[in-house]
Amino acid sequence: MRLPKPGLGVYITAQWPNSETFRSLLSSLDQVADFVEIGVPTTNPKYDGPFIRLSHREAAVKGLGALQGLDLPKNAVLMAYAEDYLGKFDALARAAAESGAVSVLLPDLLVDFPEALEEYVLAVRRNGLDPSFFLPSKFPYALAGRLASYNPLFLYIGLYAATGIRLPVYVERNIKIARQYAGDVYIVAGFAIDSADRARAIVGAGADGLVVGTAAMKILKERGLQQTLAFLAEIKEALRSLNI
Amino acid sequence: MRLPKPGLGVYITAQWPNSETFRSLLSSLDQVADFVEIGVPTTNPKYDGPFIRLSHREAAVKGLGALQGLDLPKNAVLMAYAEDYLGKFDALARAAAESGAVSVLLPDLLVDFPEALEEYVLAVRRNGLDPSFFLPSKFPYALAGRLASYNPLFLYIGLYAATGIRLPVYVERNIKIARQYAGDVYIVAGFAIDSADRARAIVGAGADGLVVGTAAMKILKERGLQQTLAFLAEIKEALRSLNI
Amino acid sequence: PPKDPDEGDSRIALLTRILPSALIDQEFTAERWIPIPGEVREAYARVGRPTPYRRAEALERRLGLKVHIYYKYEGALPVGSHKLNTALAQAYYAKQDGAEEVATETGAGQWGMAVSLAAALFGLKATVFMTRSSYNSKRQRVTFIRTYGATVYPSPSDITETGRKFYRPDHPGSLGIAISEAVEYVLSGERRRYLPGSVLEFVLIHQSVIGLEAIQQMPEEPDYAIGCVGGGSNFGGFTYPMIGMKLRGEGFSKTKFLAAESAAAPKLTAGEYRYDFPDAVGVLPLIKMFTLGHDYVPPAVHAAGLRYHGAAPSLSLLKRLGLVDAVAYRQEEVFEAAVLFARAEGIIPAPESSHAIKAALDVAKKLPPGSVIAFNLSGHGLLDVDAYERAHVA
Amino acid sequence: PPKDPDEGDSRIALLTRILPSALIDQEFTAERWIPIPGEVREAYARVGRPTPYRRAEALERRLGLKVHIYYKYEGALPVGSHKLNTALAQAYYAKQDGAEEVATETGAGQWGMAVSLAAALFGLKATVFMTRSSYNSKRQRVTFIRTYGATVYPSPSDITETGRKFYRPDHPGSLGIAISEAVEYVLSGERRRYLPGSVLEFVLIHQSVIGLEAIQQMPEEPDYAIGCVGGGSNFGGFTYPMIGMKLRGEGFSKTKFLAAESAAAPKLTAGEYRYDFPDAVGVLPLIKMFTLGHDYVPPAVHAAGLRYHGAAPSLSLLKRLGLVDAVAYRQEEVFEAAVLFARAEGIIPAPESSHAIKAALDVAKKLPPGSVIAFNLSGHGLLDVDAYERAHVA
Repeated sequence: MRLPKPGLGVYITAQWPNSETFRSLLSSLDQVADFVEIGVPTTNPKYDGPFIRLSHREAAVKGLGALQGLDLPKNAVLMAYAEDYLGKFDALARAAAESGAVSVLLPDLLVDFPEALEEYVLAVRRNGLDPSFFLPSKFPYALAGRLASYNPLFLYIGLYAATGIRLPVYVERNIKIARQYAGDVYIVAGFAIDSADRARAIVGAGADGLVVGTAAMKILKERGLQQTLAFLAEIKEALRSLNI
Repeated sequence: MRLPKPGLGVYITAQWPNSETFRSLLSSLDQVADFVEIGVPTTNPKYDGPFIRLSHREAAVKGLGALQGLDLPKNAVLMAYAEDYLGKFDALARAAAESGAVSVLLPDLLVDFPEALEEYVLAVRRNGLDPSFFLPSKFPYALAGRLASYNPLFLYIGLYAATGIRLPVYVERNIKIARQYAGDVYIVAGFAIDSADRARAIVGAGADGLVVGTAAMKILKERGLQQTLAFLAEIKEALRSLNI
Repeated sequence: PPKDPDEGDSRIALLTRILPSALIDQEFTAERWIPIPGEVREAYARVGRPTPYRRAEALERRLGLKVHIYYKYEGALPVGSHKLNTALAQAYYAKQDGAEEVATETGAGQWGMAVSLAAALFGLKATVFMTRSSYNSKRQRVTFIRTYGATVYPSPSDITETGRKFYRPDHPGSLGIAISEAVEYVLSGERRRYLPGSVLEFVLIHQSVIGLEAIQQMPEEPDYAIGCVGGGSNFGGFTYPMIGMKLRGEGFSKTKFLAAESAAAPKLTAGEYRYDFPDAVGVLPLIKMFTLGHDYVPPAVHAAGLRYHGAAPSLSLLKRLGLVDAVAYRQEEVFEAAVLFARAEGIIPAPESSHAIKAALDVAKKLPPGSVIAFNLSGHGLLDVDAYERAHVA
Repeated sequence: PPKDPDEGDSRIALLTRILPSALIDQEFTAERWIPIPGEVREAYARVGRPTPYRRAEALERRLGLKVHIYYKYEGALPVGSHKLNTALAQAYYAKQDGAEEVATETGAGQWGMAVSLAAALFGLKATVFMTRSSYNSKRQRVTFIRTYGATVYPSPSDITETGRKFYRPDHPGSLGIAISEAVEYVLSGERRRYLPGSVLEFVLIHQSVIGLEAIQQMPEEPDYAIGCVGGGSNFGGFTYPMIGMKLRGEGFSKTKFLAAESAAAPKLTAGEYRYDFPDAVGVLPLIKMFTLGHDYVPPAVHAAGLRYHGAAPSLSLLKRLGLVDAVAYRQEEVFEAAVLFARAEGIIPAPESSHAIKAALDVAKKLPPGSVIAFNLSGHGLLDVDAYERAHVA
């Protein structure tokens, strides 16, 4: 399957800030988002920044149980830490497929368990899903090419060190370089994208899509669903105006 | 005037070891020596080695008085330290001329009183003598040329640091170099020449003449006049056999 | 990538407030090549770069082996070690950020000297927090840090809150406390930046000038490239350019890479590969590396620079992937190698760098005639007289 | 030429029994050029010759003058000073003589380190008599002399008759006693040679490698060539090749030569030109030189290497002839210059060499824009921490 270009993705931790608000958001996202990334709550959200980290802590149910009874929108991708599912990738992929997701992103897979790459790909394919890969912005060029050869749903480039924390990194340059080595693969960029301007810059640099997480979740928590959707719509509009 | 080539010179301190022996030696030297160097006894024979130094100490009369009543052989050169005659070069040269010497050699002139060079040359010329110059084996090349321009009786190259003390110095090389820079000037080499072989080597290297001092004086003191003359004759014969 | 610990404030966010911004960019850049700014190149030239790459022929003769041994000599830099390479770059970037002062921590004082000189060359003030035990025993480096115009405090000091918390007159101090003091000092004033001496990727990037020069200077590709490992910056600086070429198929296809560490802190040979704090107290983000634990207390050894508990993340990864081998040595055998080298080649090697010498000697004995070894002599030992003195006595 | 004193045994004759014979030949050679033997050339290359010749651009900028300042850096040698140049040559010639051991005296230890390393490189034993006060205060050099494999005794020692004559536990020693001990040691054994560190002409000849290299490296001829003077070996080594060319009309026609000495031992500016012993006790032949008297006791200053009472005969003659000027500096002003240089150029200069820096700064201030100064930085100060420490405290 293919995601639209440019594509706006929204990240939210499952069942956060509570089951009701979460479901409301999910059902509204179709209006503004091209895909959604659902965080499977975990006790150890190691690559997340403070805000999303807190969302995992606040989630009442941890693990795949948090997906129970959910009606995921189209183009939903689960985000889970490989560490929690080592040796159980198949069960994870099956649960994802059953809940209607199209892929499972394991952000720590290549960093911490590179030896489990093949097992992961086999598990998601076996369950009718596409693989997706996470790469930090400093990545071996050869690895990007190898990942592209798996024909994944996307390569997710983490622009900074952790979600929601902006650093003085020239991310546009990094996206351009990723583009050179990833071939035609759909590139998603994420981490600390908090405005229409940032979104425009990132897609302008060559990303096919981007994910907004912390910024939207903060608005959801502090100012409610409508403001969140309005914020996302603004970004969506900014991307549309790029005419890519 | 000109000295014969190759020329054998003999050094002896005036009135040493005693007046009688000294006179006997002087009167016999014509048989074996081409020229003679007479040391004017001094209290500070600074460039001499231990043996000649002792001869100065043993000399009963110091200074020009030691020349009184002497009948010098042909080609006699006085050796005195400039230090003892500063400002009195004229008197020194006059005394030398009166005693029948043809030159006065001041071994410390260029080392310690280079500024007195012109005064020395004028003084000896004024008294009908030729100048002679002493150079250490390490000498400024330009100086050798300048001295040659005074048309001296000879340039005396001190092969080592002091009379009578042999050092491991490649003296033949030094003589050759002096030859290059001294032009046609008669080059005398001296210090620690104590055998026919050494004498041959030194003249072979380009010296026009050489002076034997300590070695002959030691024989004179220990074994007497005849042995001394025999020793000198041996050296003279060695030089003659070179056929220069 | 670095990560934050479970609890407490984001250490990653802290970086943006203390580090020169260009360094953070370099830490996360996707670029293979980062141009060396003109001013840094000029500074490198002025302090003696390129450093020599020499063949240790006399050492070869003493070994009686037909193995060619080469070494890159970073001790030729005026502070006597490779640390200056990154200090100059970091000071430059701090100045670009508008900083007027830099601060750092130092143990034995190599890093403190390098930062002090770099600051002097770029017209910046420098403040150094030096572990109190070293402050008392490494008087040479304290003196020369001052000569370069820097201010040096024994840590724990009484000028930061952290320092005052730990302060006792007899407290020996620790690198962790000193780091915390330096960071607090930077945060508590205007136009200050913190400069870290090892482990971080941008440090290794700056040090790669060593290997890039060496590649140009090498008359023959080595069968072994060797360096000692404290945090990994001299090893990485020397070998990464070669490893890169090997991985890209551009050369060094037969070259093996060997890291020599101290048996007093054998993270690569005996550590765990996991996330850990780079500093003892935990003010910096966690990094994934071979580690003995950030609270590991190594025995006292001469090679103070090798007592670090972890190895740079990229080096740890290369070790894990089998691209780099590691070996640990006891200081007695290292000292023997140091003396042999000094008597053959003339240079008194730093105790740290002597681990690379020891590894080179061991490898040389096993290789067939005609083989080639290259190692990085990361510093001289003229300021490590206490180490040599104790070793002679022992 | 050297001469013997009025009384006592011939010191000149003694030379043949203690010095390598080739050195005596060199002392009296008429040759302008003496080829450097292949093995010595190889040793020079191995220890880092040619040494750098650099422009001190940052120093120029700090001075705010448009004068070009260059320096030749002999501290790049592994012992940290120019002394190694002659030590290597002398050790080589000692070995050529069949010697198995060399001995010498040392004050601050630079010469002792140089001889120890040279002996190690040529496979000779080395024995060093070090004045007891330095032996106690310059522990670094004692340690590194041992690292190079040499035996070092505090002088007066109990292993020579001379030493025993003077021995008391609190005797500070003197260079004169140490020389006597070294000479006695050489005479009392087989296959031993004595190696002198300065003053003698062959030492200056060996050091001329500094100036010969510098001439090749100079992008422009200097208006001033400057060096510090202890006995004269680094000054002569740096300047004589230029002075020779000037006298022969081959270049350097406008160059002036300036010797910077310590006000603690101002022989060139305040000494007499006369015969004197090069050593305090009078075991060596008299030489004609500017001298403060061989029994002159200089005040304690950091620049131990400049405390010598006389200047090499050839240098003294050049000074007398007006071909070399001299200036004397107090250590406080010298130290200021040293710190300025360290902060601008990165190198911690030796207290001795800092006199040349001070002279260069002073001359620079008087010269018109576009002028060129070259000085010899004869050593680094990393082993002179005591001097820097005291200076900071003062």
